[in-house]
Amino acid sequence: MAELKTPVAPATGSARTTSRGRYRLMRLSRRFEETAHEQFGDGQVPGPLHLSIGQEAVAVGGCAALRKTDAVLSTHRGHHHCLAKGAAPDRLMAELLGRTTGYSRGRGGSMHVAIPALGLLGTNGIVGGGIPIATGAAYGMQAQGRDDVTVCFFGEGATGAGVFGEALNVAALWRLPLIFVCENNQYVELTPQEIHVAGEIWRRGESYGIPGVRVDGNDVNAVADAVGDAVARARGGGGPTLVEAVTYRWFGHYAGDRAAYRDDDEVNAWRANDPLVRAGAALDPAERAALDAEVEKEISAALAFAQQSAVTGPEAIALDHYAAA
Amino acid sequence: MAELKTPVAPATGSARTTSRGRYRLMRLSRRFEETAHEQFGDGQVPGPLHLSIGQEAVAVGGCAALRKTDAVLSTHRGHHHCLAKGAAPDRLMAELLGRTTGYSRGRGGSMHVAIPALGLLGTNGIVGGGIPIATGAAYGMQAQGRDDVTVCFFGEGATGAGVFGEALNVAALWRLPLIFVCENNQYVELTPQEIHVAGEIWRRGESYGIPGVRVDGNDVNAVADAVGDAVARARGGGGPTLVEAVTYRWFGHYAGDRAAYRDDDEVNAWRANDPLVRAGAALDPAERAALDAEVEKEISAALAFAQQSAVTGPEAIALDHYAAA
Amino acid sequence: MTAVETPTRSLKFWQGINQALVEEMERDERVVLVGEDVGRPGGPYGVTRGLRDRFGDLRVRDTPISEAVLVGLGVGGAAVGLRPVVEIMFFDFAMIAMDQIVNQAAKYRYFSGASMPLTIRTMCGAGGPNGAQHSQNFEAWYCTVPGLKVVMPSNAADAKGLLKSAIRDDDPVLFIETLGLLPARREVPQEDDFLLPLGVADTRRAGSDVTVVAIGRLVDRALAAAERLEQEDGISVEVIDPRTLAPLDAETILASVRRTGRLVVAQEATSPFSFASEVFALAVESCLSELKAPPVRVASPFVNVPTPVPLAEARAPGVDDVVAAVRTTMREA
Amino acid sequence: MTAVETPTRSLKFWQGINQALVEEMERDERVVLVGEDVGRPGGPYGVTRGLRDRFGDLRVRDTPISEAVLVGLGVGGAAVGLRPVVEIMFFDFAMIAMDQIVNQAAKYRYFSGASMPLTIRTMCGAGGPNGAQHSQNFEAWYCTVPGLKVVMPSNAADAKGLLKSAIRDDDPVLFIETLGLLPARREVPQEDDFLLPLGVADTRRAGSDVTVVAIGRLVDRALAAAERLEQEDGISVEVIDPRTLAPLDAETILASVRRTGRLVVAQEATSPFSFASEVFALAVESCLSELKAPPVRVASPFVNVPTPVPLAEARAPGVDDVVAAVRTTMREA
Ligand SMILES: Cc1ncc(C[n+]2csc(CCOP(=O)(O)OP(=O)(O)O)c2C)c(N)n1
Ligand SMILES: Cc1ncc(C[n+]2csc(CCOP(=O)(O)OP(=O)(O)O)c2C)c(N)n1
Ligand SMILES: [Mg+2]
Ligand SMILES: [Mg+2]
Repeated sequence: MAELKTPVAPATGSARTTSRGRYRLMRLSRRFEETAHEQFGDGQVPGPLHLSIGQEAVAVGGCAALRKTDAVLSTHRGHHHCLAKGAAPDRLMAELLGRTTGYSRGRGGSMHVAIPALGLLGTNGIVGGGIPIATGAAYGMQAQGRDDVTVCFFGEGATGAGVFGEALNVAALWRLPLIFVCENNQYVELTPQEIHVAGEIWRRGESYGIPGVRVDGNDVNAVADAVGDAVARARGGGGPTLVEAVTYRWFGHYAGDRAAYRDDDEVNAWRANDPLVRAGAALDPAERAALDAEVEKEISAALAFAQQSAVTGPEAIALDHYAAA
Repeated sequence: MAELKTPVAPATGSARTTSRGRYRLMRLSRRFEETAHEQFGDGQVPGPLHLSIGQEAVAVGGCAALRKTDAVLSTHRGHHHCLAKGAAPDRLMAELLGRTTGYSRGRGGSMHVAIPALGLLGTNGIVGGGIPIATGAAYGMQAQGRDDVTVCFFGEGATGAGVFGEALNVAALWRLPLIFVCENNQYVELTPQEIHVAGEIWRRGESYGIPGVRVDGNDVNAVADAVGDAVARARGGGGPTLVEAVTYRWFGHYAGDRAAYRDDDEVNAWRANDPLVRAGAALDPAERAALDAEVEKEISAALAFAQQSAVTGPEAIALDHYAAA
Repeated sequence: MTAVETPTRSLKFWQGINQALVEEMERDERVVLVGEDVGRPGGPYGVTRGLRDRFGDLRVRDTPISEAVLVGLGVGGAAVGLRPVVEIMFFDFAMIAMDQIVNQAAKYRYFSGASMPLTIRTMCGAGGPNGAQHSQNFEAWYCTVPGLKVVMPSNAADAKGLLKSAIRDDDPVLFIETLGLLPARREVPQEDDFLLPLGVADTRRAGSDVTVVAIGRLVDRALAAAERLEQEDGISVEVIDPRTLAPLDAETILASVRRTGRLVVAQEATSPFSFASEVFALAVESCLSELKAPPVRVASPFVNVPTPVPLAEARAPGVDDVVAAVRTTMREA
Repeated sequence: MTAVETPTRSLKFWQGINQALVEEMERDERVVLVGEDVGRPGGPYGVTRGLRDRFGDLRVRDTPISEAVLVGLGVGGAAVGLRPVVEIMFFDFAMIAMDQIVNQAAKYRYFSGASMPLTIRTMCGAGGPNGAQHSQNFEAWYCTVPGLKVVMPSNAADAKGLLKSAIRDDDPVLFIETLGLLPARREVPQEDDFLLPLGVADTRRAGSDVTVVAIGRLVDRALAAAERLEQEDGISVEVIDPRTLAPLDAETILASVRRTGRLVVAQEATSPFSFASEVFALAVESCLSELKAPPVRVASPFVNVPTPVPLAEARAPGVDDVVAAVRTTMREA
């Protein structure tokens, strides 16, 4: 094949492979979203906001083994995936706040972030919309003879979409370097997963010959191990894997949804099982505090960057529809 | 619910439940298609013809336990399903020959036959197109409190379509009275099933909690038993079943396709495993000969009926697009 | 359209929809409602609230995120005797069910001779901060499909009367609601059985100088523009809301254009290959000699819908755009 | 378009496509082809024959019947550095992949700023005994989508030159082939690298009385009609094939209409909300005062495509219909 578009980068290193690194990234995601949530409350987020608070371990663990040239497909609830794949908090915050410095010039908001240079091929407003693209990215890597892989994140609700079955079949047939990571946060918009999912998601690949595993999605190391095994297998030509990471979304479907459809006991039990606290327990408190302080700085800087950037005006609407002639 | 549109009819009786009846229906289908094939060769079939010769046991066994008020969804290769569900050979032949007396006025041909009064909700030109409709028919029966069931026939190629996974999930969740019958005839248009199907089809339902079974699709009684069990379960509220019936298409994808992509040994081995001969073996030769003679008469009459019917002209094109005002 | 003597009540658009559903489900047990979040949650915007409690969860059914099978539930359900109402949350998602809508539902009668009493409800438009994949206006696509009807009401009363008729119609009807209109109020007749016929345009305002054909969210804007033009310029604007896009009531539109000689079409969709294109085509085919000035399209620019509401609103055509378009038609030739 | 000195060869339409694919795959290893039966079988109609043997089964890949993922293979493949050509067997099946085409591929640049060099090839029209679900002409739908380009060649030479350009284009292109044209021959330039630009109409025949804009299978029919009209009526007909429908070369069309004052649009699609509607809209917006007669649409009646070829042909517009339409425009005011 022709030369690669993006040269193969070294693994991203300690940021994702050490306990420190994982904790830090999870903390960054948590604080990023808490900050965005506050901004939303202040009327500063001109778009919908789907918070992943409580689910950080899935993104950080799911990206732990990835290189820059590996691809990730994300969903409507994707800040944590973006940050875990290397998105800059400042530009991401700017996007949420509708600023010209945002990744999509502040026109797209959180469902339309795509940063191809980082291998982040998109959050998505269409449930399941990223699954065919992930299949194509994995095919592209295979066809180019690269040993890169694609990780496709999706919610348990997306398993109801036809593209999921199509993709399992194609990925299995072609032994694509594709890891399906179902982030089962128990709710699908305003209804519980029981309305949406028959049987067991992690077993959906069995009849295609795809290995499946269910992991504790609030344990970043467990997720990293499961996805890491799958990534290693995929890089070696061993084909796809389906990982179901069981977790919980602490907040409503979108910022503003009070989530009255579930009871407090359930929420509280899951809050007590905080993946961030669990990840932090591996660190010594002083180290953790130092990291927290670092993150705080980074988030403040990100917010300041966003706030100091110009609000995107109507002149940006027409840009980026076709290649410049 | 409101009264039923179609009153519940008694089971169709001996036509499908006795060895005689099954053999006769299979013979009818075989001779129907052989006759249609000849007509095609003579340039008398103004549309595509997808022959099911060699697969008759799946249709006859698959419809053995059905009533008139049960529904069947068929495919582009559906003459055998139509006849097994009670379509009149004369009107079906008229449809293939483009005559005004055909089920769709001779405008549709073999991919667009639907006879709602018989519960035949359609052959289909779209691979997988019948699967969502079958799900809806089963839901409609359930919502109306009927104990009718829907049988959805589809090829192994259709398992690659997203709607298959969507339907498995919904059927399992709602315990719909729906029997998925995958007619695996080993080929998908011009390529073997290995290009299309990863793993094992009959196991596709397992992770949804749907029982699955693989049967010898050339043994009409085995198919009838497997589907019959599933029908009984579905009528009793026990939900859906997936049946994979393994069979073979003797001819090309469509009349005119020489099927050069497969070798003669394979074809001959399957021809030696003729489901019609196997069904006939249960009968005494004299009885079989009598049935054959009956079928011959019925087919001759059907052909004569079709040939004596007027060729459909352009005046029919515009009919049946909207309800009369 | 409302007879003078009928008592009315001020309802929001969504309430008109809700009333229509309640009334038709009360009237006919064959009417069922399936869709994502339509049941217990009462719809993502509350349009279907109360229905599940009233009619039970077999008749008001929350589905998985499976739009193709969702429409199939309607097609198959209708084929075995139901009169289903299928809700596709956002119009953008209807694409996922396109085969079931176009190749299956719309062709069922042609293949079988039988009725297909299916209503597909969905919600279009850039009326919220939802972005490029939740705000599109592709109504013109569906108007190209033989066998399908397309309805797009602009207010609570029409929404109610037309939805009731759609549900009783024996052909598949795509019923397009408009997000930006959900909270808009209008007086809605409260007679026993308020039905409006499909395929009949409503002349919302009589006028003699210019015909403005407006749909969806642009109807109110066109009416506001007409007021302004009357006052500021003394221009008499006729505003027609076709309400049903397919089959389109061309007669009403063309009769008006023949009288006024001037035409503006106003829509939220982008301009190329749109509803406006078809109305212009009809006008030039039938009224060329009566046209006093080139018609003008009022539409969104041919770009994606941005997420922030101020940008989405900057992109959407407004009252000013209609005013400017009408003035243009008055200036020309 | 062909320079006089270039050597040409008579090719069938499908051969033009095949040559374009071979040349572009030779030229650029990033070009791959995926689709149902495109590989070993060489396509259901033989269009892709020989490619798999030449380029191997990673670059020419038979897929399962999974149209949504099939287009996704192209979107994702393009995003990681390929320049994929995706084949959707019949245009009717593109509906199943509509979300990937409209919501994903066409919006990728808008979201990311990056290129999306994806070509989607498909085959439209009522050119065979295939019936209502394999013969549809919904090209107008795709012309409403910002970010997408739509090409519809009418002959072997254009097919070749435009497909090569489509593959090199950095935006997603829907490339619509026409079943009824596959065996049609035309002289095709055999120069090293025969490229035709997207977005440029071809005036196939100069004329001064009437402008006929024709697409797909109607181009040859319009040319035949023009000959007949010249001979029988002495009417001078200009025939324009836009070739690219989006972006449409409106200038070429409108300049012609301004000269002739008379317009016919001829297409295989049905009439309402179609390509013809848009051309009429452009004409009445820009050339009202030059129009000497109402334009006329030559299109299929608004009904499904019947399966038997004689009925399908009876439904499709032919040379006679174009002749009649042109005569109508000459008679009228
Ligand atoms: C095709 C499609 N259908 C419906 C929706 C509306 N919708 C947005 S998010 C969502 C729920 C998704 O649930 P899940 O996949 O579990 O992800 P989560 O929100 O829990 O992260 C729905 C139904 C959509 N965006 N796209
Ligand atoms: C959505 C769709 N994609 C592709 C086709 C073209 N096509 C017609 S039949 C067929 C093969 C179907 O194979 P299978 O499901 O195994 O059924 P069989 O022909 O073997 O009976 C294909 C690809 C189609 N009709 N519809
Ligand atoms: Mg979820
Ligand atoms: Mg098969």
